[in-house]
Amino acid sequence: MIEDPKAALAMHRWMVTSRVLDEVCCQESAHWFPAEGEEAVPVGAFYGLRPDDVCAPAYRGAPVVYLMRGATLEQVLAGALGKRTSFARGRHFSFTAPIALRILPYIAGDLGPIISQATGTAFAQKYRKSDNVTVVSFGDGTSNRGDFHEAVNLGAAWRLPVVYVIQNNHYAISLRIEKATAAKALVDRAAGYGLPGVAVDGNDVLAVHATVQEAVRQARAGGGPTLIEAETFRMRGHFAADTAPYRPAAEVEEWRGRDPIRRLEERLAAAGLLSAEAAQAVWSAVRGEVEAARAAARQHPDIRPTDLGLEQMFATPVQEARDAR
Amino acid sequence: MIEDPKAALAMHRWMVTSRVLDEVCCQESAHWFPAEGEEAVPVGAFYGLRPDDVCAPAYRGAPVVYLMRGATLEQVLAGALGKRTSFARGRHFSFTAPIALRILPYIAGDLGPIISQATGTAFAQKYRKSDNVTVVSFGDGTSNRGDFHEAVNLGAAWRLPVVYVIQNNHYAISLRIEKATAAKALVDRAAGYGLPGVAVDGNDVLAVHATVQEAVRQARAGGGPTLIEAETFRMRGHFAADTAPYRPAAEVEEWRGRDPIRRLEERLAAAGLLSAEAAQAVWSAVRGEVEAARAAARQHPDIRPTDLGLEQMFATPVQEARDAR
Amino acid sequence: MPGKRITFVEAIVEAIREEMRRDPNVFVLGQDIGPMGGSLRSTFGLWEEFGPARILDTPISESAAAGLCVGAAMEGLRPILDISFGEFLPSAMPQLALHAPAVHWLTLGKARVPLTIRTKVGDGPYQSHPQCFEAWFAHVPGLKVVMPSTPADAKGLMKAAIRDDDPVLFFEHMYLYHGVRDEVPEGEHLIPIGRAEVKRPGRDVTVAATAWMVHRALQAARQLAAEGIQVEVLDLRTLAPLDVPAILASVKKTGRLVVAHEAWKIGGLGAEVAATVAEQAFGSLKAPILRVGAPHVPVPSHATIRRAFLPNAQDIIAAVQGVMKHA
Amino acid sequence: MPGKRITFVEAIVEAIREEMRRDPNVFVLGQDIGPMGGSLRSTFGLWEEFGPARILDTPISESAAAGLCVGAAMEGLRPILDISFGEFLPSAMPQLALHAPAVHWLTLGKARVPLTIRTKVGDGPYQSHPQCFEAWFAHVPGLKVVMPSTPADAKGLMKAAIRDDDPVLFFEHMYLYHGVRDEVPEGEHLIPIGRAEVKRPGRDVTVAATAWMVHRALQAARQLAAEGIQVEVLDLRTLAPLDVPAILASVKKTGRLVVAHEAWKIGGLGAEVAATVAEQAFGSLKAPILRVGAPHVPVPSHATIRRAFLPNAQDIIAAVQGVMKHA
Ligand SMILES: Cc1ncc(C[n+]2csc(CCOP(=O)(O)OP(=O)(O)O)c2C)c(N)n1
Ligand SMILES: Cc1ncc(C[n+]2csc(CCOP(=O)(O)OP(=O)(O)O)c2C)c(N)n1
Ligand SMILES: [Mg+2]
Ligand SMILES: [Mg+2]
Repeated sequence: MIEDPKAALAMHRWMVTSRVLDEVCCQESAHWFPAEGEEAVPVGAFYGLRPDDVCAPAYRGAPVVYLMRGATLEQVLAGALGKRTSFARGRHFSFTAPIALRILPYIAGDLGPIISQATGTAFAQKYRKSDNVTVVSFGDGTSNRGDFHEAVNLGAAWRLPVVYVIQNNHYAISLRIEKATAAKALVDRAAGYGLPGVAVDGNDVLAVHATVQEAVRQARAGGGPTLIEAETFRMRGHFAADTAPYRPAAEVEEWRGRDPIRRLEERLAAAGLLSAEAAQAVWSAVRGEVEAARAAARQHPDIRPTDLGLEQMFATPVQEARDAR
Repeated sequence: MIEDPKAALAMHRWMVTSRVLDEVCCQESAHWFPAEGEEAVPVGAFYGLRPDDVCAPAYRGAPVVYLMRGATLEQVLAGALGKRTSFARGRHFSFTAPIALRILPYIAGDLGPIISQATGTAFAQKYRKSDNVTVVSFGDGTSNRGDFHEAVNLGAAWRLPVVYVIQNNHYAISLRIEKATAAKALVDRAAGYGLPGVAVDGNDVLAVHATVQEAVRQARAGGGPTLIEAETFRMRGHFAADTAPYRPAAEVEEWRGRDPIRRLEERLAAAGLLSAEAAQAVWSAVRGEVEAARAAARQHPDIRPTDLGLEQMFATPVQEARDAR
Repeated sequence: MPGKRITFVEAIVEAIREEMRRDPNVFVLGQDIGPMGGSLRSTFGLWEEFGPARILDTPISESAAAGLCVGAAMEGLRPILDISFGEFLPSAMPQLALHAPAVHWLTLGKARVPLTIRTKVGDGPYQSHPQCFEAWFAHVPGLKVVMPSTPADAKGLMKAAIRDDDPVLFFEHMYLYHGVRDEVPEGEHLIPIGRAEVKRPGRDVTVAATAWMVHRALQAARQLAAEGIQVEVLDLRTLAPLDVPAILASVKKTGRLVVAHEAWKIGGLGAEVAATVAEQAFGSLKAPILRVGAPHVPVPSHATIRRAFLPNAQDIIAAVQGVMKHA
Repeated sequence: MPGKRITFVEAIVEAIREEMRRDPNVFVLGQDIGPMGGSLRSTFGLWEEFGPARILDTPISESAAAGLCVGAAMEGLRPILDISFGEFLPSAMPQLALHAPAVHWLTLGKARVPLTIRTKVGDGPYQSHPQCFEAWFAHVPGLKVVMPSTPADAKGLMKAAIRDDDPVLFFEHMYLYHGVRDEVPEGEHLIPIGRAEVKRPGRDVTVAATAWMVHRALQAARQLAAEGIQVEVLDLRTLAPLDVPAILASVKKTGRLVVAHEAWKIGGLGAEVAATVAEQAFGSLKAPILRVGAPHVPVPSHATIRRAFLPNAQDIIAAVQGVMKHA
């Protein structure tokens, strides 16, 4: 049974959008990090949050979260194309987030620190006595950083309104998670911090959504954080140009059978909510939108050498203090 | 029943030595970190290892481990007195370890890194296909550092011959462990790394010893690491001069009833292995030894300004390469 | 404003107290800063006034604490992070050197990190964790770095740091902590970040110094005055961004420069000061630029070798005499 | 020794391969260095030859990996730690800046840390994680820091680093990685740590440079030769300890100095070079010392602003022309 058909159909469309956008961005940039096969995690985890909640999606698959929060396809494509209209105006990777939509940006290139920062936005939410929450997701590999340990422990000790989602796609670049840890499941780490841990099928968007929403309710009610492990699979290489020769093809094929979009389409069809034709129509509509956005983004202005932004280094300029000498 | 009376009596004497040494060192140095009440952990965990195993005891209570490995009381006291004969010749705190006894020194003052370093000595032991092991202990507070997470996870993933012992004395300076983590028990963190976790009464030296020895056997046999949590209590302040006004006196008194030395003495007495008089004799003998060592250490030469050791900065001097120009 | 004689750390705590009363978004987190009152009394009395909601004891998790501050600051709070000792800064290095400083620039000014990080460095009676890493942070774009030498400056700079919308790293010297006492203006007393100050004027040679070395430089200046050498002591106060105009103005007047800090000489901040002058005031220089700093070994624990390690007034005197040889 | 033309990274891998064949205590650990062959092929072919016992893929745990190396090195192994990119050095900062460097001194020489840490920095086609933090590490007593500019130097310095009994931080510039090809001596070819090299002699001005900027300096020198200016290009190669004698010798000859690196100018290694010269060769200086380095913003991603950010041959030419104005 599908409890909320409207939400399910919306999430279907977002997953399709993520998939199509990804394909196009991989064509445009060899450095793009494809999320094919993992769409159920960003879509399920971040769908349905309030506009004033804070989101910190894992870099892989993050763009669909920007879209769900109100960014346009054209803006995201402008990022992939390296246009002046990209969120960080070329200062950082195209996936740096639109902060105005209450999405935490990837400030630097090292993985891990964002988990603490998301714990900090949750701290601010609690400090202000709001009922907002922060949802942060990150990869299996990233969960082996010290940042994960310190941040999740602190979030749990202070009962902050944050949901930690591990997007376990089985790989950190070339390293299988089984080689990176002897833990049976990453969610087993929850007990060590004293917060609830929930494992969920990361290729079932409705399950991901329900699980995260339950954790969000708890966090809003002052019940503290939850650690969620969503198991999924990275279908492509680490970046667009990576052919991933370091791993067995059979494994990839096995996971192809669990494609999260097809699985949702089958459920929607079985529930009589989306016929094969209607599904097809979604795909073509999205393809059309993405192509139109790509064409439009191509016309965006290029980054200029003067965009380096030396003058934007400080929020409080020092010169004024000096001039007052 | 006491399985190995000889070992039990030896550990008794080491605990008494630790206690008496501590008192004397607290008199000598306001910066000494007293281990009163926690002796069962360093003694039980590090007693009975092979001379060629590697030890990395927690800084609190470490000196008795140096003694068990062959250092003399006079050497340890020379450290507390800041004499030239201290292990690091005044370059670092007096508790810096004698490396020749295969004890890892505290290289810098930040807590945590030694857990990774001990994982590294275990790596070397495995790399060389020896059957040596490394035992490392550290405080409850230190287990909230990222270092703990990364190191224990790596040690478990690579099945290294290392035993991780958390000396949980309930406090990190003024912060109770319950405020530092929401975990029910720190040993619950083991599951998240896929290694066995064992909780042990840290005021029962025989239990600590048996638990660590079992883990050591497993590690020697190639069975990988174990995480052990030994629950004990810091009876005094963080350092000698700290009166610890930040915590309830009742709690301290409660734990005084669980004194590890008295508990062992009671068991030894019940087993007919150590009469009250014999126990008293141990105390006086140890007091005599420690006082004699203090008197002797007082005669040791003072540190000289030229001991700064500029010339010892590099193991491979650069000048030679330059001169060969 | 009327002043009262208080110590360096009392001045800092007073600044924090006033700012916390003024702005409910200001809060402090760190280790043992609550009921214990901070290591070396760094937050003495604050917990009693502001309670556990605004004075937060953290676990030993410097990296998470720093990251929490970055996130909270991006949400509009104004955290003060008490990193007990400078030796623990490396434990939070990614947040401090890569993340906090880049936010404003990266987000095209849409987000900011009004974060004050305070930490104790340098020699002093406590004799632990004294490493002076300020040069690392002065190299990082987006950070402001201050290092006062007097209680009054400490108060004024702490208030300025808390009100500043950028991350400010505030170094508190442990020798000064309880060791110097000063008339400190009560209430609204701010020292602008980015301004050095001439602590003693002189026409023969400029000694640019930081923190405790300012006092050693003053001591040296008094001794040298007896020899007829007029030393100008310039307290850098802010290390990033450096007050280049003030440095150049002083050297253009004196023609000679000695830089003195407690950090290692090699790669220390003195190199940047010297290089700036060798670049921008070369024509005014009558003598080599000498640097006084620690020799290239880790900071030792024991008092005897610590004394051998630390630069002192005698070293400054020797350097000044050295540059005075050049007419 | 006969040589063959190989790239910068091939030269480094060859050095590691030879040292691993020579000494069973040498092993490599890092991320994606096994079956994948290393990021940007940093360990290409090594896993096939030496297998998983000596080429170890670690989880994303830079700090534990570094600490493991320190412990293993104290036990007599000779680890090579492959930190994929310089941007991740801060993640291992305590081990790299506080622990590894202090062991030999702290233990009165009884223990040592023969550890080589290699990492990729700088601009290049990959365009990610290019931060140049070498100045931080040159400030830390006990570390050796090298940064070669040619395949032959890279091979010789990597072999020297692996045989060195101290921690050596080895910076590999990403532009050079696959971008320069050179005759590299096979087999026993060592470049001593601590020695700079004149890459092009000249009598008018010294340009002291590192890594990719050495090539830009050579390009500048060729252009300036047409104007009759003879530039001496000094490749620093080792940044800690600096080859002060070589720097002074060159400046004493030319009387003019420009320092060029890709790192931020403020607080960069150029400051130390300039300050050393302003201190020890002041009498030979005919002109201000100019520094060429990056402006004080984080390294941007996009090629267009990256170009605006990076110092280039034109900047060096302008600096040289600037110092040549002074007779
Ligand atoms: C601290 C740090 N170390 C290494 C890297 C290089 N790196 C970039 S992506 C990646 C893999 C991340 O794995 P995971 O967290 O599982 O996310 P996924 O790529 O699978 O989505 C690595 C190692 C990094 N960015 N930061
Ligand atoms: C990284 C770091 N942060 C803070 C400190 C300051 N510090 C010294 S001892 C201590 C408490 C340690 O607690 P725990 O690990 O439980 O050991 P215990 O003192 O209880 O034996 C702290 C916080 C430190 N040494 N290193
Ligand atoms: Mg992954
Ligand atoms: Mg403790």
